[in-house]
Amino acid sequence: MSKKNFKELISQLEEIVKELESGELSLENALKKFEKGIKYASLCNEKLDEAEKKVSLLIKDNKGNFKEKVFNNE
Amino acid sequence: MSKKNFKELISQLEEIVKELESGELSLENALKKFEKGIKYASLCNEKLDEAEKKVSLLIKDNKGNFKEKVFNNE
Amino acid sequence: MSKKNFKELISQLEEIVKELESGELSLENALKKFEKGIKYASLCNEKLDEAEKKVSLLIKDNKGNFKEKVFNNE
Amino acid sequence: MSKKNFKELISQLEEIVKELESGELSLENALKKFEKGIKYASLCNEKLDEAEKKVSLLIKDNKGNFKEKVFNNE
Amino acid sequence: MSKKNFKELISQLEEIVKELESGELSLENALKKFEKGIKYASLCNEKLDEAEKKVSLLIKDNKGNFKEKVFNNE
Amino acid sequence: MSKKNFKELISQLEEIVKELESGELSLENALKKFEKGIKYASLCNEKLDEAEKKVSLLIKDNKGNFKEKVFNNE
Amino acid sequence: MNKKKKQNIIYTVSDFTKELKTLFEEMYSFIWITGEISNLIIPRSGHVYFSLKDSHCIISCVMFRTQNKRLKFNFENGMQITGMARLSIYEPRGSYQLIFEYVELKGAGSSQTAFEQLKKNLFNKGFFDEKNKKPIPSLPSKISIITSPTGAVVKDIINISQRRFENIFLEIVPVKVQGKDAEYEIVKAFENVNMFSKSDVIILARGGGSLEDLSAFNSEKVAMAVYASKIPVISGIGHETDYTICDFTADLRAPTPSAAAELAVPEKKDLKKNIDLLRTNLINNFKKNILFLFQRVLDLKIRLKNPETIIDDMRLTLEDLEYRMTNQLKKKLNFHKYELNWIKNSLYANNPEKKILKLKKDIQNLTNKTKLIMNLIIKQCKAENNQQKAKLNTLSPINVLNRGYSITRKYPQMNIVKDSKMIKKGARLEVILKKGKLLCQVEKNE
Repeated sequence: MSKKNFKELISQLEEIVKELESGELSLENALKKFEKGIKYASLCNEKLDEAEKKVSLLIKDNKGNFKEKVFNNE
Repeated sequence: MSKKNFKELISQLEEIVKELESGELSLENALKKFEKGIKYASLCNEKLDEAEKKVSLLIKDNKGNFKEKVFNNE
Repeated sequence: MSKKNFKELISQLEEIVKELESGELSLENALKKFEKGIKYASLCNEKLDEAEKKVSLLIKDNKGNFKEKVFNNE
Repeated sequence: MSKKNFKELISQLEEIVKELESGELSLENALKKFEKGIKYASLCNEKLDEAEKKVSLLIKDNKGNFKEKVFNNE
Repeated sequence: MSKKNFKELISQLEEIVKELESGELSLENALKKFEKGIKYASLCNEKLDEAEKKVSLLIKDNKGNFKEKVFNNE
Repeated sequence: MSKKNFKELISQLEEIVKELESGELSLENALKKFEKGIKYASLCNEKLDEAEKKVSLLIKDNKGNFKEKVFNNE
Repeated sequence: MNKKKKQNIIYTVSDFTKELKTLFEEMYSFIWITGEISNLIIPRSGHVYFSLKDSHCIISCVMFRTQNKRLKFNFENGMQITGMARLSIYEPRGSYQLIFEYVELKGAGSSQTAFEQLKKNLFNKGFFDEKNKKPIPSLPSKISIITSPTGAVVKDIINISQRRFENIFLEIVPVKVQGKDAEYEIVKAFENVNMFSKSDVIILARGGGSLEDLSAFNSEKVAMAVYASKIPVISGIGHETDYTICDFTADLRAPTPSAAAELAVPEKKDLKKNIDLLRTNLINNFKKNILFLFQRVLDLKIRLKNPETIIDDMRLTLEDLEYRMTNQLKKKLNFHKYELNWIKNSLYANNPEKKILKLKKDIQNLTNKTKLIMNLIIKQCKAENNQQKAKLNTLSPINVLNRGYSITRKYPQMNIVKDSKMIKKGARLEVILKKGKLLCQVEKNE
């Protein structure tokens, strides 16, 4: 399931919310969907966290290198 | 009998109510049906209780995680 | 005779009442029928008492369980 | 990748910025592009640093020679 | 490169100055051109220095060695 | 070159001076011209001092041969 | 030979006039002409302006004061004159005029006539042609002076020459300058000098005198000797006003012997000065060239735009791109965060708790209903039973007992005794009364 990309997860999450909103689900289905939704949401969160970490790492690296170099050049 | 899903249970419960309402049952039959109905209702309640527990668990778990994560990202 | 259900008992009782009403019975017969009727009626009473007991037992059970469970869930 | 000249790097970086600004990239793609972009930017910076070093070297070398000569000529 | 005469050198220097002034060069080209320009300018100066040396030698010779040369030329 | 007469030398020297004045010569040519000019000037000076101061008398002796005699001015 | 070429040229007025001037002034630098004077004007400058005409044509003429002073007569309109002139084209007006060097009245004395005839004769032979005149060397290494070795003339010439150029080599060629031998000696001297001397120039000189005194210099032989000389000849004969045939024939005419020396011998210090000047100019010009080139290189060097500005620009561009990229990505991340939050909120808002509560209520309702119905059923059954019971009671056969009757039944068979005969003494009987039952034993059968 973690191989789904963010967009797929979000759209499936939206689908779930709609289904839940419709009120037409059986109790068991509603429960399953809700559980799934929670799982998807947390996967999305993980993905965003990873992305953020990566970005801040890249930025730090880049700025780090840059400043160091600028410093060396003087 | 516990393998029936919630919907089946509830519809059977409704069936029982209808049969009881029809007034065509013998006392003995009515008693049996009543017993069954009560049992079904109690099964339904169990299922609902379980569902409730699960839902509140999911919500509690996830909200905790969620808030924490949002905080770190800022 | 106790294996007769409530409805049979009642209808035999009705039969007896009708025979007695006809006035064609000898006293002896009438007495016999009457006695039978009394017996039937009392059987019906027993059956009804049993049914009532059972119902209140079932209800009590159900309510007890129910409340207890509701309480635990909160 | 380091064999691309500065202009190519800058235009590819611009391309990436445009793609990111278009808002049409998936999160994963956007991340990949960003990583690439950061890499390009750091290559560009390296190239600029090199160029600056070279220029200041050329100027230093030449000014030294030049002033001396002008002085001798007078 | 030192086999180019002064005029060629200076006109190539001018060409380079113009190209750099046009602002249309890529970074790499601008660097190369600048380097070349510096080289040409210094070659020009060398040539001028040589010429000046030669001239001052000729002048000195002529004044100092004037009589000697007159003697030799006959 | 020493066979050129004074006038030619002077006019060539003048020519060279003019050419140099025009500023249209290449450095190399200007150098050559300059060298030539210096040489010409020195040749001119030589020529001025070449002659030997004397006043002679062209007369025939008895045999009809020409004889140079110092002319007695007084 | 350049005709074809020249036809293709479009001249400016100035160029054409200049070309004409050069051409004609060269061609007619020296002509003899005769005509009548008219339109004579002599302004205070002393120059003489007049026209020379014949029956068909007229030419404007001028004779400048210096030449005019030597004339032995005054100009008058109507005079017939013969004179030597050169053609001059005056460029600003595009007009031409004759500038007279020498004028004499037509029909002068016989010697004059003979002189004129010889002059015309020699002129026709080309003796006076400018193109036959040899250039005078600017720096002669040796000067031969054909003149009388005695007298002021030779002294003057020597003095002047040596003053002008101290190390000059002079050769005096002594000749008689008047008398009958003069002509022969002069001719011989020319021959000898041409043959033996390595001179660059010859000065033929004599002091002033009458026309007869100067006759040798007006002779055809001397003129021929002068003309034939391979060495250029400067004549310095008589005074300024004296014009001899030799003067016309010589490569250069000096008005006096001293002047001849001056023309033949350059001032050494002038030459030196000139050479020094040229040398200085040479050096200065070359230095100027070098300085100019240095300046040019310097200018170019200053203009040589340092790519640092390019680098700075690039840095700004790069920083902007980096900022935009990072900003965009952060925005995207934030957007996704908000998106996710929103969806999450929706998810929570739609969690199944409500549904569960509703279902619970439903179940409760159903349960209640079931109970209600069950109770109802039981009640109904009770009612039915009670009804039958009541009916049964009203129909009870025992009701007759209330009126005092009793029912007797044989015991234990319990069949009702309707006939006493059927009962023996001692038999047991049950008697049912209104209230209670009796068990009796038969004592007697009546």
